[in-house]
Amino acid sequence: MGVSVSRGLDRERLVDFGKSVYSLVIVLVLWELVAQLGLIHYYFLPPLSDVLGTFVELTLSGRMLNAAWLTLQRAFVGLFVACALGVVVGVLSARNRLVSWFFDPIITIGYPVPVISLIPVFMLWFGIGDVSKMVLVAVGCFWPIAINARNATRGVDENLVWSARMMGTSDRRLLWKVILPAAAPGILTGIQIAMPISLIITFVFEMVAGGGGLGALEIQGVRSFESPQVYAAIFAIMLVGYALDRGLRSIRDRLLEWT
Amino acid sequence: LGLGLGGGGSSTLGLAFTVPVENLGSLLDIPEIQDQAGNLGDAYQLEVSQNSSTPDSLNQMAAGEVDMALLTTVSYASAVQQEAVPGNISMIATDFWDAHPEHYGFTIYSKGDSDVTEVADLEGKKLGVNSLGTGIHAVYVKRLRQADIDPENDVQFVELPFPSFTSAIKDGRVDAGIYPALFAVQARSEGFNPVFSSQDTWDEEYPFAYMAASNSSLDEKSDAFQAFGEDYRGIVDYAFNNRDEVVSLAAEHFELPESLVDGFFLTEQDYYREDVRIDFERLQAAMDEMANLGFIDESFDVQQFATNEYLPQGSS
Amino acid sequence: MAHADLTAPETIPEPLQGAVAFVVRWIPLLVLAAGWELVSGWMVPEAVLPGPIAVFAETADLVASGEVFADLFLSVFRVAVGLGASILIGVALGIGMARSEPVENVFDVFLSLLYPIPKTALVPLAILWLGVGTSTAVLIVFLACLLPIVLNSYNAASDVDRNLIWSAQMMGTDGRRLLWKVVFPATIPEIMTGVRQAIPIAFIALVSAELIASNAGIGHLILAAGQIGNYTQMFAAIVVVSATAYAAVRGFEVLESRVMVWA
Amino acid sequence: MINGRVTVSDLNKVYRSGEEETKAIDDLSFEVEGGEFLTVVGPSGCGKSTLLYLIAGFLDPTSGTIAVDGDPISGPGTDRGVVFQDYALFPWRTVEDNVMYGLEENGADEDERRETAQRFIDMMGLSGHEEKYPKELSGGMKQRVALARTLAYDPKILLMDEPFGALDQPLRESLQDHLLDIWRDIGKTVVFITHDVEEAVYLSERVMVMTNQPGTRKSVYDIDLDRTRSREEVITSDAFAETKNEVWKSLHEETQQDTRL
Amino acid sequence: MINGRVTVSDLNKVYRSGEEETKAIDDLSFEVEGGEFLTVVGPSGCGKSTLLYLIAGFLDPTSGTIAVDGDPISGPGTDRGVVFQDYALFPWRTVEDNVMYGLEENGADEDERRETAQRFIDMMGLSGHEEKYPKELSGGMKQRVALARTLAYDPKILLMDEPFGALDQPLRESLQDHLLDIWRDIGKTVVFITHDVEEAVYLSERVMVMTNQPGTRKSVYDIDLDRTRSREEVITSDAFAETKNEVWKSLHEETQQDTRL
Ligand SMILES: Nc1ncnc2c1ncn2[C@@H]1O[C@H](COP(=O)(O)OP(=O)(O)OP(=O)(O)O)[C@@H](O)[C@H]1O
Ligand SMILES: Nc1ncnc2c1ncn2[C@@H]1O[C@H](COP(=O)(O)OP(=O)(O)OP(=O)(O)O)[C@@H](O)[C@H]1O
Ligand SMILES: [Mg+2]
Ligand SMILES: [Mg+2]
Repeated sequence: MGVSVSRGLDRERLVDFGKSVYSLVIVLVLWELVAQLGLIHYYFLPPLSDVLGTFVELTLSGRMLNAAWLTLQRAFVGLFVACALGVVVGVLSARNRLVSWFFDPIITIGYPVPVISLIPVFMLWFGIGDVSKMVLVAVGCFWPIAINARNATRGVDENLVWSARMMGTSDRRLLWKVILPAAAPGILTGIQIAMPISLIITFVFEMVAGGGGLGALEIQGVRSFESPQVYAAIFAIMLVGYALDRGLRSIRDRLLEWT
Repeated sequence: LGLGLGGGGSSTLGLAFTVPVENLGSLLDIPEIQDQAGNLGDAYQLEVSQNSSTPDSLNQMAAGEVDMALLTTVSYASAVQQEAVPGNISMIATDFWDAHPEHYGFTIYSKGDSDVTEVADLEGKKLGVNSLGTGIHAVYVKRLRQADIDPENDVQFVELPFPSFTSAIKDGRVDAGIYPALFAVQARSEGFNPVFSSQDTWDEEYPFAYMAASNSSLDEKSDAFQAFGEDYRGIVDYAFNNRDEVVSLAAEHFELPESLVDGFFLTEQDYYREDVRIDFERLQAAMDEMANLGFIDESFDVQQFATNEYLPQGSS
Repeated sequence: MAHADLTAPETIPEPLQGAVAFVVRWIPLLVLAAGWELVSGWMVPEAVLPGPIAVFAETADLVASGEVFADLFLSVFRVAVGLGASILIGVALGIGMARSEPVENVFDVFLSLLYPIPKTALVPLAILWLGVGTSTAVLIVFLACLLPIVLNSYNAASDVDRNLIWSAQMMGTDGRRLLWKVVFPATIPEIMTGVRQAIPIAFIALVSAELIASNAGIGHLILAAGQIGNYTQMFAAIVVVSATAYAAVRGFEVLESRVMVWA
Repeated sequence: MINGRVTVSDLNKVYRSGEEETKAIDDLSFEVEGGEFLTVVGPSGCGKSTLLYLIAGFLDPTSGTIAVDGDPISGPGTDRGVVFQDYALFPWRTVEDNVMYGLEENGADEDERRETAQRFIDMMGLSGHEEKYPKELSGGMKQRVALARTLAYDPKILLMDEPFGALDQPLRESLQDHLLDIWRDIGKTVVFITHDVEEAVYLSERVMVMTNQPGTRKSVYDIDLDRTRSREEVITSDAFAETKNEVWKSLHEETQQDTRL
Repeated sequence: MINGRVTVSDLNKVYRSGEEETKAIDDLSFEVEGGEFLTVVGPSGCGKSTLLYLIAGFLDPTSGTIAVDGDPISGPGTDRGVVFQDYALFPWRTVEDNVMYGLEENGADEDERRETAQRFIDMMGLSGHEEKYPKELSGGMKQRVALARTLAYDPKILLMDEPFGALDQPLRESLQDHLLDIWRDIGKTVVFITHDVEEAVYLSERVMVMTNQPGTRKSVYDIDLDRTRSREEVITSDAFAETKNEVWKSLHEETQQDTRL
């Protein structure tokens, strides 16, 4: 009996899965058909099979992995620096009047600056190598992280602070024992917001200034009119984005098991 | 957001160029020069725009945003091969030639006191290039191979915009850079060393930059193109006959120092560009070489993708 | 929160307090600008980092001469169209997906695929399809803004308080009217939140598209100025686009507080 | 007009979510006379809200029927109005617009709507607050707007789910008195849910105690108090204390089995 | 050890925010004996929470003093423990870690901490839930963890701000009995705030009624009930009903002036 129940369930799950992806399947099949029949110019839309072929080819030849490694390295180092600075500045400006007085207006003004527009500036200052990309990623990711850390710290329930106080926690220990853990969800949210920004900046920088990486691979596809390479690079970017998003989520789930 | 200028009954031709002054077609962006085009305004209207790279121009052509564009060896070759523009494209005029013995050819410069003085010294160095996979990049690749240096592994290419080459060489971010005519003026005045030039690389001159149009535009607006071809020929003649005036007009219009433009335009420091008609033989040779160097998969018959029929007969 | 004290000393007469608070509030920015002015031309050559005075003079010049407006208006137009379309379509999609399973089944998978892509990676693809120019920029702005708006309206529309819907039903509202009379208004605050999140994203998308491929617009102006080495103008253009983004965010916040008197 | 007799027969309700089934209501039958004030008390989770939402027509019974004046119901209808514990006011509408909502949906014309709304706003002592939004009101005011909104479109039956549960005692008492006044004036059938025994006994003509989950009828008490007297006199009276103790004991028997502790 | 006498003398508290001043407590004096259970009732907004937080040392009085066993307080101290209405558990700590927090901060060693924590967890009937996070607990369980956490580090004085206000009646009653048992066992001074008169009378030895805002002492009632009897017997007794009515009337006089309606 148990068997039949689980089989019934599996079937149900299968049907649900089918419902949720049938539209994608239709579109993919249409893509292949339309491209194979030549209804759309090859350069605009090469058949899906060609794109996948190119993807496999680029991956096997190592170009794709190499590019992905470059991109990830730049995005990660920048994001990491932004996390360190952003969390410190954010938490301090919520807890310390002087820091808050100094940074609040700067954050208000700095946050809406489209950092992407600084790419030419950074090419000028730091050249076009890895450093300028990493620094710009750090600058771009700093704002959301700092703002979220600040707001999360400000929003810590006063009763929690009072609870700790009455049980004998000193001012200094308060930060570690209460403020940081209580603000952790907000801080992580800031990092989650910053992650796609780090990728955006890296990609655009690679497209504009070259130096390898997935962005360069993609724009090279455009420059040499190899549209399958463009699509394949986007597949890779999608996978990278997906993996990073999942990764952050699972870190969050593990770290914030209590939420 | 179609900002059709003028309009009237005549068709509008969209033209995209990349480098001011160096691309002769860019002169058409200057109103005073447009006044010299007799058919313009009657037989056709013209919309001129500037792009940051030739692939951008090709994509604009593919999307139907412009009808013709200035291209260079590799962008033309790969566009034809990949049929990047639906219905493909045809070259309708030459813009300039590279490696002509009596004219400027792409030259690689290093700093005046640098120990990089000849091709062999480039091994293991950082080389400035505007963009990989272009005809300019091909000059490097061809010469390095001749000198037994592997362009993939033995040197490091650094992509930089041309205007920042000089400062990049000066503060050592790259060891050498390849200069087009417009920027070479500055390199010379800084006292940079020429390491090698395309004349050392190619045995013979070859057409490097071209005016190309999409076949569908040529079909739809053939009368307009005919009239444009005549005007284009006329403008080139006008430029040669009134050099000084054109130099100051161009400098003013593109906001460049007049001395800079005067330092090369239509002198022996400029490319060879007297004849805008297409030389099929040399073009075929250039395309074969691009295939040889691996910039395109295989060569093709240029007769099918180039035509002189829009240019008036006779020399200029 | 008790950080008001620093900004409004009580010993000062009241009418002055506001002014003093204002000045005190902006001192940090002045400090920053002074540091910038010092560094420029002293530690770093002025050509590489023009000082704030030069940059603001150039900005004023750009604005006064009207030189920047053609590019600026084009960019603002691109943002407005892209963002506007993403609001219209995003809200419809979000509410539709939340309240109807077939609609959700069709679109969910595409949005999940779009989600992990940094939208600017689609610029080259957009160039293939649409060429270089306004349509590409608009498409990228649209795509980049779509998800925050869809997600916010989807979540809000799924979580509309059951009791609100029941309230309306007991008073005789049903069917599609329910969407219009209850689900949509109940979702407005989150839609606004989505739009507020989307505005800075829209500007990032815009500048990316214009940097990668464009022949006009403020992003192109920045790149072009950088390429010919006119760094003062480049910085001025950055100031202009940042100010525009800032004004857009602020303007929206004002609008939001007007529209949402009830929230 | 025979108004608002509610007949509940052999009612069962089972919640299904995934593989789990929760029996919320078990074979429940009772009747509320037109114009009667019935209170339902019962342990937490025994199915009181479920019962109310079934009568309102928001949920469908698993089996059994609910009839209003003899006609079985099928879905929500304007003959029954619910007052929710959390008010469920439309936050984007002002007090006046909230009160007018039901009239709007039932085709009353502008003037009529405004007039009726004003009458109920006045009745609830809310005049002067017509243009305020719900967020600007205190809990007690919100609850009165909710009551006005439901009364305004004139349902025969009022269904109230712990409407005063979120309010503090003084506010709660004053709204109880207010509700009693209105009920006496306009004569509606009221089904009132609470877990506060004092409230139940003070307000209603009959109290039904429900068993632990799955809920069904445990016992019913007729309340016989002289309601012409003031609150103070009523709640200090012996009769009140006695009935209250009886109901409390009956409820206590059920809650002793409470396992949440 | 003379344990936990709280002396409040001439206490005043004015809140300032911007230009506005709110007088919350007006010239209040009273004393709670060591080991006494005092309940404070009063209309909403009269300053009950303010009073409690002043005693806890979270807020500074505008004037007047608060002394514990004769020593004026200055800030929070481990001699006074607060149980908050919304529990204020550390959500990132398990039940056990929450209960151990105070011991940790006061330098108890690992073994001692664990043992003490376990004792209070058992006392609260929470064994088996040690490894759960607060989000996995019901309201009643959370409130018991909060109580265990505060009792564990052994403050002389328990300050409780409407600790059972968010719970439904059966749960509330069972926690009240639980609290009474513990209080009898371990003998602490308790200051308990509520707005429920029945709760006040049932729990405490003395009830202090406060006036409307700005709050001060209105009246104090000694409660004389035989607490050896069961809840049922206590609350159905005449003495209980009588005291309750007295307190209720006193409070009612204040809330009649309630203007929130
Ligand atoms: N949507 C639902 N899905 C599954 N089970 C439900 C659902 N709603 C309620 N239940 C369950 O049905 C039972 C009755 O719930 P109901 O809300 O009617 O109780 P109640 O008497 O109103 O409780 P309370 O006094 O706490 O408001 C409970 O066991 C509850 O957990
Ligand atoms: N931080 C504050 N700033 C300004 N006024 C405050 C502040 N906290 C409380 N008040 C005001 O002080 C008065 C007393 O508040 P308090 O919270 O002590 O009342 P309470 O008796 O606990 O009320 P309740 O029964 O609603 O919990 C109220 O008028 C309140 O509005
Ligand atoms: Mg309920
Ligand atoms: Mg309080």
